[in-house]
Amino acid sequence: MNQADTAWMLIATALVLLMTPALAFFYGGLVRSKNALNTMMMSFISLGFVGVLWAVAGYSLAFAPGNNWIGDTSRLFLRGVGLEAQGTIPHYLFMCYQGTFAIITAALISGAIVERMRFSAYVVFITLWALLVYSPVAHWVWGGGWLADMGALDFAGGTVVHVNAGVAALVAAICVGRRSDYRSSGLAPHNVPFVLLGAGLLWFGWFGFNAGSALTASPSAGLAFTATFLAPMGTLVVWTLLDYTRSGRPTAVGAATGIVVGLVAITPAAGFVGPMSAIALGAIAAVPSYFALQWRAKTSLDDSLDVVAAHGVGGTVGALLTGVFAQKSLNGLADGLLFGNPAQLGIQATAVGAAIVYSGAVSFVLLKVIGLVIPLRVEAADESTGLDVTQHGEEAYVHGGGSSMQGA
Amino acid sequence: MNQADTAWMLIATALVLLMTPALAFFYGGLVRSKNALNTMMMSFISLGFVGVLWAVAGYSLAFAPGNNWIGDTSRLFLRGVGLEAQGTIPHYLFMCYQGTFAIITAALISGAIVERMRFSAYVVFITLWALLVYSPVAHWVWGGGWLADMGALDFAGGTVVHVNAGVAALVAAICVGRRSDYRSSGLAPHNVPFVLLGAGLLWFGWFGFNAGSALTASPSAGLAFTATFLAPMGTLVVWTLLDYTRSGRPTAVGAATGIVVGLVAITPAAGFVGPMSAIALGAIAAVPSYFALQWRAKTSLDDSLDVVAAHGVGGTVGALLTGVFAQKSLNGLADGLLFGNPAQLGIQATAVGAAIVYSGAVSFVLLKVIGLVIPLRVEAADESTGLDVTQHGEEAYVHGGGSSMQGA
Amino acid sequence: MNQADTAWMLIATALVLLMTPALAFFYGGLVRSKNALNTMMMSFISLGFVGVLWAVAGYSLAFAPGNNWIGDTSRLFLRGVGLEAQGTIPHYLFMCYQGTFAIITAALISGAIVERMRFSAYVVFITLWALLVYSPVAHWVWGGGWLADMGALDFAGGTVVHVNAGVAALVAAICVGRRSDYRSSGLAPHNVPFVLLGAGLLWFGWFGFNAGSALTASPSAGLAFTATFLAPMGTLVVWTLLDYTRSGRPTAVGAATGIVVGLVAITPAAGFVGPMSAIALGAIAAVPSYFALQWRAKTSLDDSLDVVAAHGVGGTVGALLTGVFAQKSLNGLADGLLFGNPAQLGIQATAVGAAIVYSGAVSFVLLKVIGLVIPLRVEAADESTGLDVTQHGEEAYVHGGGSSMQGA
Amino acid sequence: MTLLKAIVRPDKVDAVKDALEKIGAGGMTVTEVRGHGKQKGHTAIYRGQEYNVTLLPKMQVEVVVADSEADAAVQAIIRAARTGEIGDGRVFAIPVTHSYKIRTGELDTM
Amino acid sequence: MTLLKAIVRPDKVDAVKDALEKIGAGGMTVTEVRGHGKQKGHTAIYRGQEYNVTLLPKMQVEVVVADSEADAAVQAIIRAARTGEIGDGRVFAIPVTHSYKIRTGELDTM
Amino acid sequence: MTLLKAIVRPDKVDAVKDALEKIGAGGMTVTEVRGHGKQKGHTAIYRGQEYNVTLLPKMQVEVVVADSEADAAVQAIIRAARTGEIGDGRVFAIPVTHSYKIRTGELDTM
Ligand SMILES: Nc1ncnc2c1ncn2[C@@H]1O[C@H](COP(=O)(O)OP(=O)(O)O)[C@@H](O)[C@H]1O
Ligand SMILES: Nc1ncnc2c1ncn2[C@@H]1O[C@H](COP(=O)(O)OP(=O)(O)O)[C@@H](O)[C@H]1O
Ligand SMILES: Nc1ncnc2c1ncn2[C@@H]1O[C@H](COP(=O)(O)OP(=O)(O)O)[C@@H](O)[C@H]1O
Repeated sequence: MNQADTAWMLIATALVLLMTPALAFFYGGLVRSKNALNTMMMSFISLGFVGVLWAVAGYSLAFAPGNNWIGDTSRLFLRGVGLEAQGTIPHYLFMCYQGTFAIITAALISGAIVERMRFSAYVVFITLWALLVYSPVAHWVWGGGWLADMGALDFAGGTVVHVNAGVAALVAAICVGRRSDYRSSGLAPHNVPFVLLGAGLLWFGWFGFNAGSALTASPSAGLAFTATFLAPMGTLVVWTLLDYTRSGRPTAVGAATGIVVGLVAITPAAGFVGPMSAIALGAIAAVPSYFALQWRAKTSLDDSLDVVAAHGVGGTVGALLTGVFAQKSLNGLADGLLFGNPAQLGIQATAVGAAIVYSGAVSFVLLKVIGLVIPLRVEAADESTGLDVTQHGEEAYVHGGGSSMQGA
Repeated sequence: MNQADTAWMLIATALVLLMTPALAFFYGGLVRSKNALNTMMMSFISLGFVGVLWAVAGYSLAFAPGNNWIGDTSRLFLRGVGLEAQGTIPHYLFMCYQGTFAIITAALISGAIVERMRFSAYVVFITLWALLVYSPVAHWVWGGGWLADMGALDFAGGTVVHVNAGVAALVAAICVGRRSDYRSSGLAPHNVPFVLLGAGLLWFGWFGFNAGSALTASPSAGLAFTATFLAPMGTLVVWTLLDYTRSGRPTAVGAATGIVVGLVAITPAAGFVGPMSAIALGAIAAVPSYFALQWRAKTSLDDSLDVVAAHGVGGTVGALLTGVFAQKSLNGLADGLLFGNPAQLGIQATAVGAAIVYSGAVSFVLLKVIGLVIPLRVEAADESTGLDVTQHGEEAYVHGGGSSMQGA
Repeated sequence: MNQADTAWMLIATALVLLMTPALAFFYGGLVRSKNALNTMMMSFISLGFVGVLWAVAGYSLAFAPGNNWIGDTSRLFLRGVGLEAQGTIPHYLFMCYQGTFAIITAALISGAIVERMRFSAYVVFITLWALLVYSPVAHWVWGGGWLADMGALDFAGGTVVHVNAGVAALVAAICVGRRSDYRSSGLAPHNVPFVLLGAGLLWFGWFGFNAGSALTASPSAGLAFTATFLAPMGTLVVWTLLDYTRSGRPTAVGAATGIVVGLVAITPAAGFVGPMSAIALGAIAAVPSYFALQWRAKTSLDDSLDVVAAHGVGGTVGALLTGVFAQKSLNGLADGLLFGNPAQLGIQATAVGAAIVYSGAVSFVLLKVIGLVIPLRVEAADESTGLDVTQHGEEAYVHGGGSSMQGA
Repeated sequence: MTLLKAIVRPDKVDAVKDALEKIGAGGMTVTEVRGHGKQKGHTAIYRGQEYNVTLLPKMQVEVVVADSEADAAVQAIIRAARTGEIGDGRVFAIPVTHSYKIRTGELDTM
Repeated sequence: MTLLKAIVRPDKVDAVKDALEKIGAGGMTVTEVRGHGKQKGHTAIYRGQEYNVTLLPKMQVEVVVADSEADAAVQAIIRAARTGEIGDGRVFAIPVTHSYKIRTGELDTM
Repeated sequence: MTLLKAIVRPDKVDAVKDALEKIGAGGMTVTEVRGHGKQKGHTAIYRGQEYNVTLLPKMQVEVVVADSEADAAVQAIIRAARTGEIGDGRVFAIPVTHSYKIRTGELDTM
């Protein structure tokens, strides 16, 4: 047991937990006010259902020894998880840290289907998804599974978290279908300051996500921290300049999105690349996500908050660039293309491909099966009224002293 | 002096400090917009008056040796408090950490009397309350007082903080009286996203509150962290299901409230119980608070933001369940009922009872005395206009460019 | 390398990074809603341009050996900055930590020129300013420059950060000129809760700023933490009482401002003074800033969000009072006036004076030169419409489902 | 028909709504407004300066009624919204020539 | 001239705007309102209590047109805003005696 | 009596209020609205797509005056709100048949 590592991982875990409420604001600000609470609840609820199931079963499937494909049931209900050290920190704490990842990964998906998915169907979906998709994929990479064996580099979850969630988001957007007023009206964000608040808190929390993935208060954590610090700065600069070049007016939603894309892209690479590589990686990653987002908006795919462009594309680009910029002299594991090891790029591509296929297929089946029992969408009239009132019985903002209400 | 412990307690103290602004948002979002700033100020002001008085006198009364009932005056103005270690961290830091508890405990009370209490009377009340109620009760449990001697378990303040504040809130709601439009109109929250923001930041800060109460970066802190992680998840699940069962629509205010209730309930137990017990404790605690809240709303008791249901009931349930779920193999101190020591439950009940009687009685006297000098309520016309304008000369939100204002 | 120090500095760096989004909310809430995003973007954009330039060149100019006046180019592009220890933490991390200071210092300036400065001119200005003003001044004090040699005490940047930014703000307010409707209409804050949120998060982050400046998890960090904890409490109490005395109504904007002023004032002193001195320093510092702010509002100087009164005056008062309250027995460096060393006050005044002259002169030249290429102000019509729409193509808040928009 | 445009205190909307329902008025439309009349306004304090806030929050209740019911509706509103203090507001009666139900497209004869 | 005051569903404003533009109406003014008519409202749940929210979000579109165009404008609004469900709203026609353009100061003859 | 309904630029409300006070108008009611007329609107950019925002923020000032004062009030409003640029807005004059003071319940004769 190392006390300094414990100190760092205590706060790192808290930081990652905070990312889920932060996501609620990032997403919640982007929707119309009649759906603000529903969108926020889609993040918050993951803290409940996915969190409890993680302790009960998810952790065991992801991190118990098992085989190359999945953990086993030896740690169901946290049997055998105690105060003893896992690595250099208390095993309990390790379990919590990993749980925060499952929670936010599931919540990320919601951005694709806000403003029309039925809340109960959504809750069932992400809960099962966390168990059946997240846990196995996490096992492949971090639990001693086949991708780890193969030498795939994924420092903090480019593949496990972002590609994984991005693909599920794509499938969900298709299965749930587009909003009935998609492309017919403006659909402008109702509260952009909330989007900025979300982005700011996400960045803050992401230091726990990436630098915490070192699991120690070590130079490796410092390296991952530095990459998490610099990469989004590079993305923000490029994103702003793209906005400026195209319209003369760099947007705040763009700045927030750019920051998140930079964070996504650096996630797999954080502890493996040097600081100048981090800036370059962040800067490069801005371009495909920027144009993916523009292009998507012209299609009929209503990935409402662009989870695919930000997390799917950003995560894929990050995972591949990890195979370009990785530097054995820094990480002790493997070099990337730029440092003479082109094979790494192939391994990275394989990992991404595996996540795409598995997450895509299982997400699709899950949604189809759930759809048999619970309609995935709300009624058309409820969609038009807004999901806050119809799914939660609340309005986000009430003015004039609630003068429209009377006790039942 | 232990550096790792110091590192952890530096950030833990900052986390607990953040809880008071977080509370400002949790409470501020729940009131009507004409009272938003007043409600928020009721939390913020505690950072000033209670904070300064803590350094001047409160710390000494709570933590200087003294006797079984109260500390002494040997540490007035922080005499003898310096860079030396208190436990394994700098004494200064220990003093700050404990100060954050006094500040937020006092601020918690405000939820019971928002939208009608006079700000000056409130400030006088909580400042004196922190000195005359909080400090002694803290001494009983953590300063070497009689409850500590008796073996009462209160890891991070279920009794000292939550029962204590909950009872004071009850007394304050009664003494100040109900809002003039209580039960006659909707009284809907004006900004539910703020409530969620508050809940999210409170959870984040609560890791400092509970895991920080280990005062070390140790397995014990890891255990407390884990409980603080899992218990609110259990509460959130149960609360949501209760909402769903009753109306088919799980509310966001309910989710935020559920999280807070789970955090309250696990507070006394955090470092004493295992993770599955934590989930169970959180899940169980949802029920009494949920129904207390429903029942209260039908009574004439205008505990406006349900401090009693959340903190009074939640804290009591948590303190008692600590006597059920505590596990000597984890905490080295005592077992609870489930582990063969039913006596602990009695001790816990005694501690809760003592806090109820003392806090209730002194709060009542304090309010009555203050009421002789300063009217506890604002004028009826000011209540109708709103306390932001009448108590603070401000409006929370101004649209249309402040076009209604002219320089005097 | 010290792991506990590393753990503390990881989180301290994240805390300071969070201060820039926090500032966005503190400032953003104070302006009118038509300029909310522009104001927030003025903080966020610093995270991009100033951040990247810091890694590329700023760090080298500030912290590479160089001479008494400025660093050298040996660390351009972070050459020679690696995983090795700088002090007791990874050099990379040290570089990030210092970068957060450059970022927020540049962003602070924006408060003086919001609601009328052209965004592109602003971005160019603060980016160059960070390189040409911030880096040298940081070198003088922390990079082994002449002020360090002289014995100037500036624990966490009273002079480097606050006086420096305050003077640049004054110059910028003059060069850009006043808002066209300054003093003709109310100019009320559009969202005071955001101001409080900003103040709360700033305080939280400031623990990283001040206690992190110890660069170790040591008693010195604990001392700085304690000062950062107590000083704003003193300021908040005095500010509230001043408000109360003058109008009977303590304002929320005042409380938020008081907290920030207290934090500014304690910044140079944090690791050098005892806790009772910290309260006194905070309490004293309230007075000049309070009245500077009142007086300024009656002049024709449109320092819109009072950067000069809060940071310029507060920073100066703090730097001077450091020369009064410093205590060698606590900091091992030097005593202040109160402890028998009046000379220190002179040294402090010299440091402040140097920053005023240098920052004032270079800021002025920079703005004049930029103004030759890009007009510093937006068009009058754009100012009247608001900068969100005209500079960023967005509105902060859209109600009624964006019903006013149609796809192009 | 007549449009009654009533400017009332924000906390009187519920009472006005109930009063109108009691006399059988079919519907109403409510808008947040700010107003200024005899009522003085209050001083606000921003960054240490006092400002005179002259436009105070009010709610505007609009209801279209048959001409024959206008008087009763006015009285109902006044009874429900009155406190007797300055700032109680006004009711303006404005002629309406036609009223259509969008749902059916028909002219409404109330 | 006639002021048409239409209360419509929030998601129908764009359609109404387009329809009015098509028939050449020169301008319009839109206000967020809350309304109550045949439509029942919904129940809201706050802290476990159910409340009946009777005033639902609507948008008010106001357009001043020449008397001769009033009928066409009413029909355009109705066609664009109708769903056939309860809650579609109303159009009220109110006489306007004068209309001025502030920019030129001239009486507007539409 | 006449209801003057003026749609003005948001930053002209104070000037209009002062102008109306100067000529002795007894009160006014202000509403946030969005409007569309000759003024083109602006383009907004959300997630990389340009949108045409055609409804721009305006303020609506409503004031009821005696018929004899209507002309003076209209002129006062126009003078205070005019910039000469497109987007200055309109003043509509609408007949008011009765006005009641809620505080006293009396018919108001202005
Ligand atoms: N002449 C007017 N035109 C338009 N609105 C008015 C007029 N007079 C009063 N009002 C509205 O009525 C509200 C209350 O009027 P006020 O004179 O303050 O109250 P009271 O009539 O009770 O003295 C004002 O805030 C304003 O919104
Ligand atoms: N008599 C009325 N006076 C003013 N507004 C009305 C009146 N009747 C209806 N409204 C407005 O029209 C909206 C829709 O009316 P409602 O009766 O619910 O729909 P529908 O007419 O389609 O049944 C209401 O919410 C209200 O704003
Ligand atoms: N026919 C109309 N009906 C209702 N409101 C109108 C009408 N014409 C203009 N307006 C209102 O007046 C505002 C300004 O009109 P606009 O034509 O842009 O300015 P200008 O008349 O100065 O060219 C519009 O935004 C709208 O709110």
